[in-house]
Amino acid sequence: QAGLERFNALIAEDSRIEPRDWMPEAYRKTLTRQISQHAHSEIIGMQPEANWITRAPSLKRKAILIAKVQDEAGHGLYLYSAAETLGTPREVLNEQLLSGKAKYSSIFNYPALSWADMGAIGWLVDGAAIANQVPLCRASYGPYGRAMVRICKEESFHQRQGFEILLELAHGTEAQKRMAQDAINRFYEPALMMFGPPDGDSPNSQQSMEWKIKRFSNDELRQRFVGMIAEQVKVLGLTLPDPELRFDEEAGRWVHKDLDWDEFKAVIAGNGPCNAQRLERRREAHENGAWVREAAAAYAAKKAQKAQVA
Amino acid sequence: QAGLERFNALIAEDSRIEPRDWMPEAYRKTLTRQISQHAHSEIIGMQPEANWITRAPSLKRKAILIAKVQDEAGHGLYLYSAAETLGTPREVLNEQLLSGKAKYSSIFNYPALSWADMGAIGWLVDGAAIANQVPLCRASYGPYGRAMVRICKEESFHQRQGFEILLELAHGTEAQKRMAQDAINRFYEPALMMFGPPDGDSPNSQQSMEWKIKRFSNDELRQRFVGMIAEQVKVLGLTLPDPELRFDEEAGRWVHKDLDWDEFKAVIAGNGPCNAQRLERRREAHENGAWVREAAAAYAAKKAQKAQVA
Amino acid sequence: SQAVARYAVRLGDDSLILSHRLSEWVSRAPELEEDVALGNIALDLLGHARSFLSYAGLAWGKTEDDLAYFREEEEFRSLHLVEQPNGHFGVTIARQLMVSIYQDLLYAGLTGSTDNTLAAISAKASKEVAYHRDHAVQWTLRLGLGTEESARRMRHALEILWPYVNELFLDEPLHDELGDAGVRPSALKAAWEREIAAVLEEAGLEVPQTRAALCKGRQGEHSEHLGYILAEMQVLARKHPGATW
Amino acid sequence: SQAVARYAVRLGDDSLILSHRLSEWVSRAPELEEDVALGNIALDLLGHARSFLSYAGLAWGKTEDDLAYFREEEEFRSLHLVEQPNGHFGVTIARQLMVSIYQDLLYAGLTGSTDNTLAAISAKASKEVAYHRDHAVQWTLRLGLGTEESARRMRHALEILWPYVNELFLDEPLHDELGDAGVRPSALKAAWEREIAAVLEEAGLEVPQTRAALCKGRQGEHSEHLGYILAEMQVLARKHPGATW
Repeated sequence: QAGLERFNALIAEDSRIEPRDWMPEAYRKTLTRQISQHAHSEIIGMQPEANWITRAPSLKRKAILIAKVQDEAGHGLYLYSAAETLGTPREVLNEQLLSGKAKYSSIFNYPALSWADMGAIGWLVDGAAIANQVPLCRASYGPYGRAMVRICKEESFHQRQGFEILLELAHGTEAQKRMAQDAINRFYEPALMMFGPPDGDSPNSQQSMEWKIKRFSNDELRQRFVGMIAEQVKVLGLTLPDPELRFDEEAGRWVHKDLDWDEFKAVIAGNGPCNAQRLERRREAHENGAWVREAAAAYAAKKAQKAQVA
Repeated sequence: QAGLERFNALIAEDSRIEPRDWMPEAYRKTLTRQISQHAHSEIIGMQPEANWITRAPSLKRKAILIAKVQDEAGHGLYLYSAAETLGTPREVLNEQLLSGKAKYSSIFNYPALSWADMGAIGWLVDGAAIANQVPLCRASYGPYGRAMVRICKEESFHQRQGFEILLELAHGTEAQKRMAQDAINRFYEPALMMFGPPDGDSPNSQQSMEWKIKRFSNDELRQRFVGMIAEQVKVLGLTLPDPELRFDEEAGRWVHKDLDWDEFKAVIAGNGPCNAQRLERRREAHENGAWVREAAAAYAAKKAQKAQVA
Repeated sequence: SQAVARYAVRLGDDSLILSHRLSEWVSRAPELEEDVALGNIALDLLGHARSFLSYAGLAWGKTEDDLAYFREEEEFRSLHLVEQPNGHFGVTIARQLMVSIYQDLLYAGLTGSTDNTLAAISAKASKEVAYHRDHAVQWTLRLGLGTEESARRMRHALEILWPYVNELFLDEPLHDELGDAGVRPSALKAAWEREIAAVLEEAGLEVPQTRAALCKGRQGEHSEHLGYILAEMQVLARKHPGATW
Repeated sequence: SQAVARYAVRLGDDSLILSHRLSEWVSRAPELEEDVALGNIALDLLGHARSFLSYAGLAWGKTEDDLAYFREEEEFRSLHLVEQPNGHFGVTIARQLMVSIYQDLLYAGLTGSTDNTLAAISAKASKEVAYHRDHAVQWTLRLGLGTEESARRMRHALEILWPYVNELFLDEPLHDELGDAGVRPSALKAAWEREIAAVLEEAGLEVPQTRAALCKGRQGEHSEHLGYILAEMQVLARKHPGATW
């Protein structure tokens, strides 16, 4: 078991595992699941934002939004590539998404109901994603860690843009302010739940910590994030829908209200307002595009054959 | 040639030819063409109006518009039935429409650009259609004449509704008035051209007159119609875009400006703003509905078989 | 009363939005007879919507058009099911089957409402909805038993719409206020499930197992589709505020 | 000058509306790479539209947003071709092929405009449009030479869009006023026809024979599609007049 020893040594010294290195099957499987879920989330995450592109209220905001959604498609592409280095081809991963076997971030099963949601998604959802992902830049698996570096950079940019949207609304008309507050009210809890179940209820976390894929516990990341947004919301002049939110000086950590984990589980299980819609849209795009992909493949094959003959 | 003699006698005494009667092939052909063109016009004519159903500015107007478009589908159905009594099945007629072989009223190749067009189409287009069709209620072919009686009744109703739309706009805001005048400006000439080319340039008319399918010449009907709308437009407080329009006391008929027959011919030939769109929409509906019609046919066949077995 | 008015808005909005969806079919149906039939149903539903909204408006000094054209998205009270896109003909039929069985039961119940106006509107609507139901049932049989292709499409249609069925039967505090003026949605559930199961069985189709979606249309949180529907429906009226048509 | 501003509106509107159409694809493309590519093109076109409309607005004290969000349909000057619905991917590609060959020639010409701003915007746009053109050409080859199905769809796409090509090359009195500040549309026709014929030939496709449609987009008479596009595009901005975003 020279492989295992070398693997453990690399992990211990905080070095990176690379695609050609030996790795335990469970490590490979865990990473494949995590990276592809992350990729799926980027892809499904395009939908709530695409929903507002054609209605964006200024051309500048429209341009920023298109660029953002495009970045997400780009992230999906890197991440699928990273997952492929672990041996599972993109078509298989895609099939897992379409069949409902693979998960994606549950937050995208909530609808984007107003323009302010473009702000709340950027500020809260991308914010929570970054808080989750920054530690992943040091993830033990090389291609994943490197993909995360690039992605985190772009996500920070998106988060700032989201905050700017809310800031503009918060300084706008009464209707704009209401729109912003309403979006924050709807996205606050789901965003906090993005860090996953409470530590006591998160069975896979321990192993991931040992493998240095994960670096902080769910609750640790969550309270750090909630502290950050508690400060930022003051700049907006808006509020978080959480009367219990406070900094516990003694424990040195932020305390928030109890979250509705029943809803969280229901949404993950498929009962969110948009689960069916999101998957159906993806399936539709895939099916409607089948003839295009077939044509591209046939054309490539013909060209290759011609090149060979010549 | 007892058949021909009887046919001529029936025509001479202003009686009706019925489906089982002998008739000259040319008569059958002319009528099939005319009735099916009329049917196609009803069907294609649904499109410009369907274009405004979902945007109708009041629920009452929306209800009236849906009912009107439905009536048109109904007229299409009667007329196809009348044409079928002459021996050509509906599928064949439909095929002629979709392939671009059969014509339909060229007026529907103009777009319906504003809500006021719902008024102008009702008042001018249905108005011209009625002026054309009232004499057809006495057409020598029985099923056609009878279909026209029913259709004319409904069309008069539609014309009045169109006039009411314009009347409401004409008494409305400045923007509404402008919208109404603009619609009349766009539909005036095309509506006058609905009576067909000038008498000198209408080769088929003579034979149709003899067969008592047609009762008045194109120009005769046209000047009668223009006189009617010249009076009605005063009630609206709007104008017709025709500085030359006047009643010629000596000749006892209305005189209007020269019409752009080059455009007329171009639009008939396929160059109208919407020819391609109208036919494509029809083809799309037909193709998208193929699986539905097949299912209905298969179900009917299964049911019939079951009934036989039982 | 305010409660009755709020209730009438729910009834009106469902019919208004479904009517809008059906009217999108006009001139695009698989055969002319269906242009006529779907147009007819759209027209009936629009009629019901007008009656309910006019009645509701009395409580606030509003007309049917004020309510249809000048409310914001979050003020609408429609169900997510009626907001769903038309999809192919099978999706439209599946939606019609679900809604018309529901409305058939609902209006039958409301015919006995202690509110005379609701009772009268429902009695009239009930007759028309029975025809809608019959139309949807006939097509469900044709598509379910027609060809393999049509059965496949119909199964898929039922599956993608099923998540929105649950919302049809959610009670609200409003129903307590209404008492015998309204019908408690949950009270319709058993009969609805029985009826649709019977139709699907006859059509060789199965009751889908898709999970229910958490929908809050009655609280003004709609599907992502409604915004688009309203943008189109209201565009002209809102460009000319105060105008009459 | 007024003439240059009116001209810039034409250039801006074409790109704005085509960008809108392409952005409808985002999250619906046949593969992720195309979500990225079509999004990129939509973004480039939006950039061009913003430059042209901002410049045009100077003449009337209007911003790009004033022009995009607060003009009425008849004040838009877009071509019917860019307003056409996306259809399937082949229709979108055929439209892109037609428009990007056109814009490629147009901006190459405008790079020499006597109006410095038009020349500068066009020089920048020219580089991006060359990429759009290449993208459309590559896909035309793939679809034309790929499978029987893709060739059939591509032929159909070309046929249904061809009627709107004629309008690209119609001169207006405005072009006389512009002199060497603009490019006369008719002057681009021969090169455009040569180029597209070459691409279609390489792709095993034929130049369609469909008749030209009488289009008056430049006079503000649009296809029936534009009203729907604007209803959606402008809905939010118009609900909050005077707001900033």
